[in-house]
Amino acid sequence: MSLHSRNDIYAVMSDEEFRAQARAFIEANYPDIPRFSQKRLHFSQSKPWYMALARKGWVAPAWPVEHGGMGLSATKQLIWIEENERFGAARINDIGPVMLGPLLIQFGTDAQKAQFLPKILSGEHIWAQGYSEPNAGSDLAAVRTEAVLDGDEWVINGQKTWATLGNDANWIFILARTDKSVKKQAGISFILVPMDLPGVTVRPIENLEMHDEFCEVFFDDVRVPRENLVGAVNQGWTMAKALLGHERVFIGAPRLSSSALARLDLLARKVGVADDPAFQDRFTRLRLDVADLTALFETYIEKLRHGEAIGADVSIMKIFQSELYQRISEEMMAIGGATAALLEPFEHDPRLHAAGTYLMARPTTIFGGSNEVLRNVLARMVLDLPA
Amino acid sequence: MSLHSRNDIYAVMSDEEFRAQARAFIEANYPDIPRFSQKRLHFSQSKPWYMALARKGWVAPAWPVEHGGMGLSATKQLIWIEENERFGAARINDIGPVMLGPLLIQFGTDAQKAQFLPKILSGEHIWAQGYSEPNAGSDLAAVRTEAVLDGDEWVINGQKTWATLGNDANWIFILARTDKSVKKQAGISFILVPMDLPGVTVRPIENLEMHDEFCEVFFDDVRVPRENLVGAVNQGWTMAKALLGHERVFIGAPRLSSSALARLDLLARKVGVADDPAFQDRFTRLRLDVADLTALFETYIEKLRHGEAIGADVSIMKIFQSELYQRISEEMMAIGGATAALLEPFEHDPRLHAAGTYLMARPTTIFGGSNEVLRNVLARMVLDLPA
Amino acid sequence: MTDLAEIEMIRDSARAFVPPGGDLVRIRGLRFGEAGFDPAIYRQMAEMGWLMLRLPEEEGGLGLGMRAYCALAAVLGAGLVPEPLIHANLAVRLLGAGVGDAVLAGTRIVLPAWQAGFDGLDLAAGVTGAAGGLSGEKRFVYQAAGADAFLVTGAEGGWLVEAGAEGVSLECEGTQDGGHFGSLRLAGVSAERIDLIDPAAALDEAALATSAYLLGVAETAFEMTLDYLRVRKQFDKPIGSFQSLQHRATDLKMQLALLRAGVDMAAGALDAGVDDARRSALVSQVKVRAADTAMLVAREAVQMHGAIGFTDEHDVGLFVRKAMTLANQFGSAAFHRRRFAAMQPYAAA
Amino acid sequence: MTDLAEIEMIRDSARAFVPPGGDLVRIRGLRFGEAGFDPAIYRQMAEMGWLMLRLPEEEGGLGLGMRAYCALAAVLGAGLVPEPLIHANLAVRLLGAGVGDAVLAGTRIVLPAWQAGFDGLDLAAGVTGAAGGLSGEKRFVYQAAGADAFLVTGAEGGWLVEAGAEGVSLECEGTQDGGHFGSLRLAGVSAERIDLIDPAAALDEAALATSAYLLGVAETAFEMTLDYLRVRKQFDKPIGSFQSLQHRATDLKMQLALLRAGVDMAAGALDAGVDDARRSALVSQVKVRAADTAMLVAREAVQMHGAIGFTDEHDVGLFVRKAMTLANQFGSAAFHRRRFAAMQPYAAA
Repeated sequence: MSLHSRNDIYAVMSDEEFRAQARAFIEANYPDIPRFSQKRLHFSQSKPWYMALARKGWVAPAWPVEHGGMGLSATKQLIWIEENERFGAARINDIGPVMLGPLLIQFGTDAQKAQFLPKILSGEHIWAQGYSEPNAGSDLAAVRTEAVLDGDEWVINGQKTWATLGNDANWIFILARTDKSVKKQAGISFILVPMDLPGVTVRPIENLEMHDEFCEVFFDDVRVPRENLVGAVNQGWTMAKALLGHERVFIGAPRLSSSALARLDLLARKVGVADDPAFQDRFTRLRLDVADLTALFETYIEKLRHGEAIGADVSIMKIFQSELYQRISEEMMAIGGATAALLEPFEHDPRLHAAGTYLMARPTTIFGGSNEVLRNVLARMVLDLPA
Repeated sequence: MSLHSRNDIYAVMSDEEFRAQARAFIEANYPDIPRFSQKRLHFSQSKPWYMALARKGWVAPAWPVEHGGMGLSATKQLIWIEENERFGAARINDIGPVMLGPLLIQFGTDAQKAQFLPKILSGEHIWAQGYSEPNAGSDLAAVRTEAVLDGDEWVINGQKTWATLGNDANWIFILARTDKSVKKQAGISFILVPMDLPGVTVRPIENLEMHDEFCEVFFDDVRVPRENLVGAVNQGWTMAKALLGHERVFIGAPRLSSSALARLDLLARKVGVADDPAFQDRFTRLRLDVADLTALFETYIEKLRHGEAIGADVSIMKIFQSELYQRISEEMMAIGGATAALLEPFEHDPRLHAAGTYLMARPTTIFGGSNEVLRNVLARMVLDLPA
Repeated sequence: MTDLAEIEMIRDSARAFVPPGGDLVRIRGLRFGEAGFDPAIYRQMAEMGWLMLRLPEEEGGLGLGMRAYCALAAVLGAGLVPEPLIHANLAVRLLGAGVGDAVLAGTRIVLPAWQAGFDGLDLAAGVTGAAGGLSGEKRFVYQAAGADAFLVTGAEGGWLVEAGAEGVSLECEGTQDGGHFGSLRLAGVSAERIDLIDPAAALDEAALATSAYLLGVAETAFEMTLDYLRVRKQFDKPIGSFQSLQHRATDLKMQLALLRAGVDMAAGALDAGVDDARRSALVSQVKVRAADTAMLVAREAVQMHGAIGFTDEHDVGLFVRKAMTLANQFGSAAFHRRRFAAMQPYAAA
Repeated sequence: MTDLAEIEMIRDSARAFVPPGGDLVRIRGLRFGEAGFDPAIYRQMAEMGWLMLRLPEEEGGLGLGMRAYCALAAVLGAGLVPEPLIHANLAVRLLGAGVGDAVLAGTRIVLPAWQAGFDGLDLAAGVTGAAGGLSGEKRFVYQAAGADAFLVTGAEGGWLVEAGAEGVSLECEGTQDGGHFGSLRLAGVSAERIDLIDPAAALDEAALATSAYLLGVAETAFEMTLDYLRVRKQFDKPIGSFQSLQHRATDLKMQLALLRAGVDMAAGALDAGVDDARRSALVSQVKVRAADTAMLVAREAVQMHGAIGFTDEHDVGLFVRKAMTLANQFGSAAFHRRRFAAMQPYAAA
């Protein structure tokens, strides 16, 4: 397969060669769509970029080469992220490549892999995630959406919420309750659902950025084939946790904070406080936080590189990075003067948008495990404190 | 009574007149003992000052005039504190005047008042407080020191700890368990114990300031007359809470923070960072915290002045003031450079002692109700949050 | 009437516009509309005398003190009232009774165009009134699209500029609270110079009233959050029973208590009379706490509401946006910290 | 031997001096004594080669990298070792093998007298080596009373000054950790000028090793605190089960993880070779986190221990005092923040 052999090359390429190639590719192929947007673009807008990546075979940097991924090392994945950040490239609808793909590769049947992976790579399937529910947020194991086997079909009823860009997706994977008689983590299964079926309703939710980034998804007697189950029945909780995997490292990557720091620097220059020593003192503190987070992040990347296990302590990074991101955004609000009140970027420069950064930073401490829940878990699992 | 009529004058004196008189008195009568000491002086050192106050009739600013106090308004009490602070006068052994006196005035028998109040005023009785125990700190109601009635005597066994300047005292009041069959708050009584009795042992505890400010007090079959009970049997918890009274306001007074701020200012000049704009920014933040705390404190003083009830929300001030005091002391450590490491005041000036202020600030968040427990109480009682 | 009775009266009359329990349908309806507020409601407020609050009684005003004004502003903040009362009052305060009956009656809306820079309280910059007429630019004019005229300020005084006059152009940008800022460009506009009445004091009063408004915003957001903590369950318990949230809620209460005490203290001091430096220092002290507390409460309110707090449909977001919009108005916390230190150099007690 | 094996080896040998479980009787015994440390133990440490760690192998040293040095320092910090190893190493580092065998063997103790100001890393100030001999004052010489000689630094190089030489006087003041600082006054002392080897790098290395020592101090104080949280009961529950303490403990863990990562990263970078500005920036980055984290852990350790934590008899206080003593050594966090910004001006990634 030409795709396969072509992709193998990244393993032997030096990091710097790869960086140069990534940069050149982005610059040459990024379509005429917004850069440095703080809001997630919808698929209708970002599709040309997804397609450009699909043509190049670069939709799935982390997947093994044999499944059509780039098979990048952790370091090269990071470089790829950095180069996208540097250019201000839009984030694609990446739940398929980032979340579902690796899960199917690990737990899916051969038929499932054959059916779904190529369509993620081609952009034919855009996935949404159906985890949270109105009463199962921090307490995810409390999901009540139900799937009942009726002959060869699962019949699904319930409601999911906070499905990122759910209105762009044509497929959704969900955690559904398949056994109510056991303790709550033990009765959950992982099921794939086409969103164009009768009974599936999507309601976008406007967020504080006035953006319909999140959706509620309702299931009303939705029927899917028995084979849409991934893994065994009632094994959903195990998979939900496995899904974290590498993600637990990358969700703590310093990139959101370091890019916010660059925005803070630009804004400080714009409003004329960059040379104020009191500002510089605060800015240096934030810089040092980003620098130390980067050092910590690299120790985990090093572990990934050596195939070492990642412990529960990894969520330290997610907590610190999200709160640092927020602190930087709060400093932007503090120095932004009147511009901090604006609804749209000041002078149409998305990097000068204090309020946008401030608002975009809010959910990072809530989603991906609220920082409160992560602290609970760290206290028990890492610090061995009593319940 | 000449003392009585002489003291009545404060009620009609203007605040500024009183301030002038207080200042003049301190300046004229302060004995040759240390000023601005961060460590509490022992009675052996501070006695001349106690005696000077006793001669003037100024040992008990808050007591009513008819009991030999000054009968000062809340505002004048504050002025008295401020003038002492300004001069750097040593704090006397004030558990008698500040804590026990008001309690006896409220709950004591006439015989108890006649027996004890004059001896507090004269300095003959120096009191210690016996509340905390090794396993009853934040959870004060867990006291286990026991008092059993045997004929006309209480027989006391147990151990108290954190008795401030207990090694100076000749009397101690204790919370003792007198009924083990009821729920823990309901079986506690308040008893007065001479410390020179057989079976009373005092062990000083050196604190981080290398000062034996606190003591453990052991009771081994100590026998005191039945009349040494204050209030009714098993009414001790009510009295322990009542003892707070005005104290709940004054414990949140900004004076520790404002005097620490003055020390920070002096130290900043000494080490040459006073003009650094980044320091000034941080200093101004601390100043504003002190200023706002002062504004809040004055609203409570105003309530006291109008005889209004003080609610549970008053402990907001204690939390904020103690943590502010600590933050100021931490800034002293941060700017103090090498001087911050010193055991004794730099250049023998007690006001330049970063480490001393830092250490003295530590227990303020622990004693007088730990800030954690106070926050629990506020959450339930003031914010009405669920248990 | 005693001061306290006056304050109670104005608070009660304000509550008529801000129903308890917070019916925010009106507020939502006005968001991102052209004027950003309701001129009819504005007129009703004017009928309450709210545009002549600070005018002396002998000039036909209510002659109320800052304590009454702050009491009003706090109630308006609690209800997120979008009508630019504080701004309109600033114009009246600068111009005095000569501003005209239509303005005081709310049928003619005059808003101040005083700001040119990003931050601070400098009303002199941005425009010049040279021979060829008034020229230059004022920015960040709050709710400008609803104004009939602007009180443009400069180093030498002010100018009353009709919104539709020759050489005047206005460009508006939305603000987070659903209102907007106008950029007012003036190219040789003919207008007569007017003396402004004690502009430094007037701006300080607007900053203090804004602090009180922010207090109302923050207190209400806090109450909403407490309500949510009491009922929202996760892990089979109300989340308000979790100690870490209890402690953080206590910290918010602490800041709110400090802010309320500061507003009361500063308003009382201004009413009692203080010199200029002390007045500015006190106002700066309060504005710092107001901006910081409103932003602190806003971010904790979102966090404690969890994902739902990040949706526009939940009302807590309205309070967050209002805090974001007003925190830096009439000087940011950073500006006021510097001014406080300058106006009142430290001297140990 | 591989780098990692070297590091493991030195860590193991260090642990022989710092028994696990922390027997702090020796530490308490030495507190506030004249020398502040035990010269016999110091000699044993020298016998391990710990004074020639950084001397190149070709000069008879161990030629170890900063990673090994930091691993050693962290273990010493965990045990609160009072022997001035980092300071003595700084003298050796500045003088090279020419310092003499007695020094390397620990039988002659040379400590650097480099500091004159309150803060920073300026080794030039305080003394001048004019015609009449060496004169001036160096201050804050750690554990000075135990030194046989001082390496006095100045703008033109260094001078080796015997403690008992004519014109030398030493006055000592206690430090919180039970050691002391000496003020070294020199009045026309005759001493020969010596070239110092790369003094800026040497001071950076001392600052980094001090950061590693502080890491050991803070980690151990944290472990002690966790142990206490697990067993101490109030309200019939272990206090470590209270969520607010759990969350605060998590925050300490977070800072410790950042500090450890920073120490490892900077030591690795120095071993790999970086230019002077980058070296200083990295060291400053780490020293900031080390000082701030040690002080944060110290104060939370006292708070979480409650009243007992404020007693001198509880061991947690020893860690608090060590943090207080070392936080500002070789530059405070404030100094290093400024230096970081100066050495590595911000450029967006």
